Amino acid sequence: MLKNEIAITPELVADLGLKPDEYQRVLDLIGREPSLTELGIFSAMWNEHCSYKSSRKWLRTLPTTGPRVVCGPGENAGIVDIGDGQVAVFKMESHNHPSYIEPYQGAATGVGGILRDVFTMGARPVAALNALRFGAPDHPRTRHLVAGVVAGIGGYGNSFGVPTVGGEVNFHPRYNGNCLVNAFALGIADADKVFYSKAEGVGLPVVYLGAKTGRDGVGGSTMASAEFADDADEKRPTVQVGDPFTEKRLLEACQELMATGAVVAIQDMGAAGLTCSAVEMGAKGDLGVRLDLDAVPTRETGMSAYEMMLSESQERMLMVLRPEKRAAAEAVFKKWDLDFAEVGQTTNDLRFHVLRHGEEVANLPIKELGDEAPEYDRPWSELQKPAVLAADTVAEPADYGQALLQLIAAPDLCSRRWVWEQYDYLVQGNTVQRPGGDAAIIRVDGTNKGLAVAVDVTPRYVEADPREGGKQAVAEVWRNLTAVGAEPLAITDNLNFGNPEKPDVMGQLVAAIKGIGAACEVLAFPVVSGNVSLYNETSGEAILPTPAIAGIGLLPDVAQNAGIALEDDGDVILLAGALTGWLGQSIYLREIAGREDGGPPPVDLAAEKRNGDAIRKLIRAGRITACHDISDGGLLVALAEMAMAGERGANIHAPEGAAPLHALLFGEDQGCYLLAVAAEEAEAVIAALQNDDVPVQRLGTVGGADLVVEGTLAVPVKTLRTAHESWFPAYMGEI
Amino acid sequence: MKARIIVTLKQSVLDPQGQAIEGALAALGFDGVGSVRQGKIIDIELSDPADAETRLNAMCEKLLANTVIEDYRVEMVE
Amino acid sequence: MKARIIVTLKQSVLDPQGQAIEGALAALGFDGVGSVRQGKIIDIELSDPADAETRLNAMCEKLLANTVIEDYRVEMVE
Amino acid sequence: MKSAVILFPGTNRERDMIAALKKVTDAEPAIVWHAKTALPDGLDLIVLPGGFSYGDYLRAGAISARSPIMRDVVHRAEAGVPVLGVCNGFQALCEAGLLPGVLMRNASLKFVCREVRLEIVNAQTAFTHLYRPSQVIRCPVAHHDGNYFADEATLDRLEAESRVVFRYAQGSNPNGSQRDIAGIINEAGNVLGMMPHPEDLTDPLHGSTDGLALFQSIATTAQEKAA
Ligand SMILES: Nc1ncnc2c1ncn2[C@@H]1O[C@H](COP(=O)(O)OP(=O)(O)O)[C@@H](O)[C@H]1O
Ligand SMILES: [Mg+2]
Repeated sequence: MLKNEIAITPELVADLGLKPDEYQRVLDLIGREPSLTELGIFSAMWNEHCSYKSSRKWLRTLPTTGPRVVCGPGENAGIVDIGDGQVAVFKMESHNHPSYIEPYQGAATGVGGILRDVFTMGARPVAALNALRFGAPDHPRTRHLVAGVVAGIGGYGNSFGVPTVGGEVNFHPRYNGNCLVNAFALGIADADKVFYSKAEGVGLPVVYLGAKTGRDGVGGSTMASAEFADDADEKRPTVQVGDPFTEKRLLEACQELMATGAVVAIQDMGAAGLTCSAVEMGAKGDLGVRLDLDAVPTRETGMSAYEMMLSESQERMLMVLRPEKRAAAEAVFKKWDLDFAEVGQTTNDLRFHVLRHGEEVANLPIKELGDEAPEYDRPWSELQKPAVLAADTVAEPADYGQALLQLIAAPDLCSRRWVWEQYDYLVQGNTVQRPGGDAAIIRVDGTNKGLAVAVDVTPRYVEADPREGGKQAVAEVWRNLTAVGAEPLAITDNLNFGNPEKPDVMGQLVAAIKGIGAACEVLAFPVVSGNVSLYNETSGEAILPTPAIAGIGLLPDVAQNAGIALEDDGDVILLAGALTGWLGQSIYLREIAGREDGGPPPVDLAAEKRNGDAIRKLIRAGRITACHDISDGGLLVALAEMAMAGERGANIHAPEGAAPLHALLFGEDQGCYLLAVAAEEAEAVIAALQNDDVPVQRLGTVGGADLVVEGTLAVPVKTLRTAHESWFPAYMGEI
Repeated sequence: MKARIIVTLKQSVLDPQGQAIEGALAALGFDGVGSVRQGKIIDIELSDPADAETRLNAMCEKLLANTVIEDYRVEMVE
Repeated sequence: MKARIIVTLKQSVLDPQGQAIEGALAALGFDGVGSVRQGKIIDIELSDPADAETRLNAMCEKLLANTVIEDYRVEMVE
Repeated sequence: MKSAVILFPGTNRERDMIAALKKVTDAEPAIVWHAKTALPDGLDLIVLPGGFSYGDYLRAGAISARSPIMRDVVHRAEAGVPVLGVCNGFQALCEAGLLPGVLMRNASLKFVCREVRLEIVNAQTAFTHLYRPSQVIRCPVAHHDGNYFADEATLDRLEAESRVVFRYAQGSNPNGSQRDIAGIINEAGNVLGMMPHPEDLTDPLHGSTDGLALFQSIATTAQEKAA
């Protein structure tokens, strides 16, 4: 066992991730040398993950309020009002590093963690998303990571019983050494049955629930090196293993328990489980907490206080219960065969006391643990804006048909069916739009309402221009929600960046947050929760800056939605939005012209809002038969996706615009949508759009078996489908 | 020739599967069952006995065992 | 005391996992790998050694093996 | 119609099933916890819904098949009460010995969620008489262990006795199941197990309501019996 009275050396302090000045702060705060357990507690509370010490200053600038916001950042998940006394509870979180080490378990426990964040608040999870970034397809580790991560997400979510309805997958060499696994969960609760982590009342039982504590994840640092451990092998840091079966029981038990009125406060145990959960409950409630670790259910013998306080064992919760309901609460947990143990009490002394074998191993001021965490204003550099790429400097493809086939079969644009078919996207019976469209839609159980969910970011845009890229990510989510007919309500963000101690990387983070904030402001799309993952670097090379944005939208009548599939021959195809032929940072530029340069397409936020609001009105009036926004790959790829989804062709003429044809067809202009409308509606829809000042042009009609751009290309939709569907299974060695 | 590879979870790694089996045995009335851990065996036939042990170890490292959480042992059967 | 239960698929039963491993080993360049079959082991600690063998056999019959498709063997470890 | 849905720890498609039953029978099914030893009286249908009971640990459906409530399920089945097992429920019925064979890991070794073309091979059972013979519907599957296996003699017998009720239509087999079997019935014709999810095909918002006929078949059979 690790002894608590071990000498605190500078090496140990560094090992636990505390900088010398941070350690000095600890000494100043408590006026003595900390015990090992105390040092562990500080290292957990003050690390980047818990304290947001590098990003907090900038996160504060994000818009977090709005008429629908019930609870913004700071709790386990954000909460927005969805009417009829119901709220949506959602959040996204990264599990990047664990997934790189052990892709199946890393991804699985990532899903488990985010589900817990949502049901801790009293909500029943109803949808999950996942945003994944992997290295180059030909990098030796990539295939293994893809296989493991996807299986892990499915393995956990499917068993738990939440439909995984969407996500993103990108490949880029800059993720060779650091894959990204961002998991999102959405739950629904009654507004008057939401639970928070703030404890209230002195002398109340603090109860531990769920799975037993092991050494999982303890000592991610080199803590277990020989000089501390008599038995190095025993103390080896271990990978967390997820148990969706226990999590599912924990969900049901929590829901039953919450219904009994026994719960005063509840907090799931995520990173640095017992430490963060206990401190948070106490500090938020202006209370002290006393924990007796001897009462904590353990799965291994001889665990030290240090190990128990830092264990990241999964599927555990901490609650403060009303004493008179304790027996009823215990009965619920026994029914579900879960551990239930009173491990402490709330106190009135604002201290965090931890006892082990009758000895006090930690005694710290509870509020200061959080409040006094260091906050940095790290130096950051203003990044240079890339020069705008003139479209006419990029060659036209030799063969448009070939170029289209090549694009839709490219790793970043091909069908993700191989991925989502491993996810149960139907469980719960409320899935209205499945993966494959702009946003997924689930019906709110027992109502006519729907919630749409989507996650987006285009890292190559953010890399080229972090501010525009941050804006674009928010705009794209907003647009994808709009494209299915939903009113975008709010977002959660997951900011994945490199080492913030480098001014360039910090500059990316700052600029991206500014862009995100600007877009949220104009689109009235507040941030209600989020997560920051920094230090995604290997051998000095950082990932592409990847601020993933997930958003939710509301459909008052879930039947009034639009999908991307072309449904009826003879429908007229319209383009709404201004097409400029923007090729900078486009997939065409990278895949066909072999270049990655220029600035990303700028987002005109006012136009974005105007176009989207107009289109949503039309969808809700039932006047649109299909809708798809233009994103990666441009207009032609968007139309091909609509044709493939509907298994029918389309015939258009070249769009009008000032740029060369290939730029109009493959440019990635923002704020644009392709619409299909019944022929007899076409004139009226055009008039309605014009009336709302939305640029609109008629492109052609739906029908036939080929995708045709007159005078330019004609490709059978079947050929498109084969190309689109083949890359992933072939890459995974299945065909 | 035949070999058997035995893959087990490392001691400190959680074994949800073993736990569920433990619970089920107790529910079925089997008393005194302590810890249950599940692992797997992989029986392999090799056409060429040369370097069998080395090759089998390589197979374990590369594919058959997830050495982040599992230990393995190679046994020659015949 | 400790026991190990080894559960294997009957010869006549198709083994998708084994087949997949076989294919994957070949793809990794391991030559001369004939049939691969996967099975499982269940390690059990018993607090009371009395009748261990009988009780373990009963556990297998009742739960641990599906005798429609699986064979099992009980080994005493210590 | 009086129905009961059995709930095991880890069951996760009971809500879908309850919604489908309510739609067809206009009555709330009884939810029966696995640790109970007796089902309510006078049932017209017992359902084992989908999910991952006991995490699918050891073998899918193995631990739940040995739950206390299963004695009474077997007892009622023997007395002729219709029993429907979907997905994990099918796996448990096989493990409990109410249906022959076993559902092994998918040949792809991956979980698969997709719509398959499903042929109603026997449209004369109490569960399927409202379908047309050989009708092909699009029905979702979502499972990791749906690869039906039985020895050749059993398979021959199942086919000879028209006990293969559902088959994956040609080219649609998602799991390597022998003879494309998607669902089978017991000798007496009152216990049906199937991997696809008819309960997720009962609302226009699901994209089709072709799953309703299964529940309606059961309901009309129950009505006829009552009359
Ligand atoms: N990891 C994933 N899991 C589930 N669905 C995914 C995943 N990646 C992509 N998808 C789905 O594939 C479709 C296409 O994705 P994407 O090209 O990113 O859409 P968009 O350009 O509209 O944002 C979407 O419906 C998306 O939800
Ligand atoms: Mg889109």
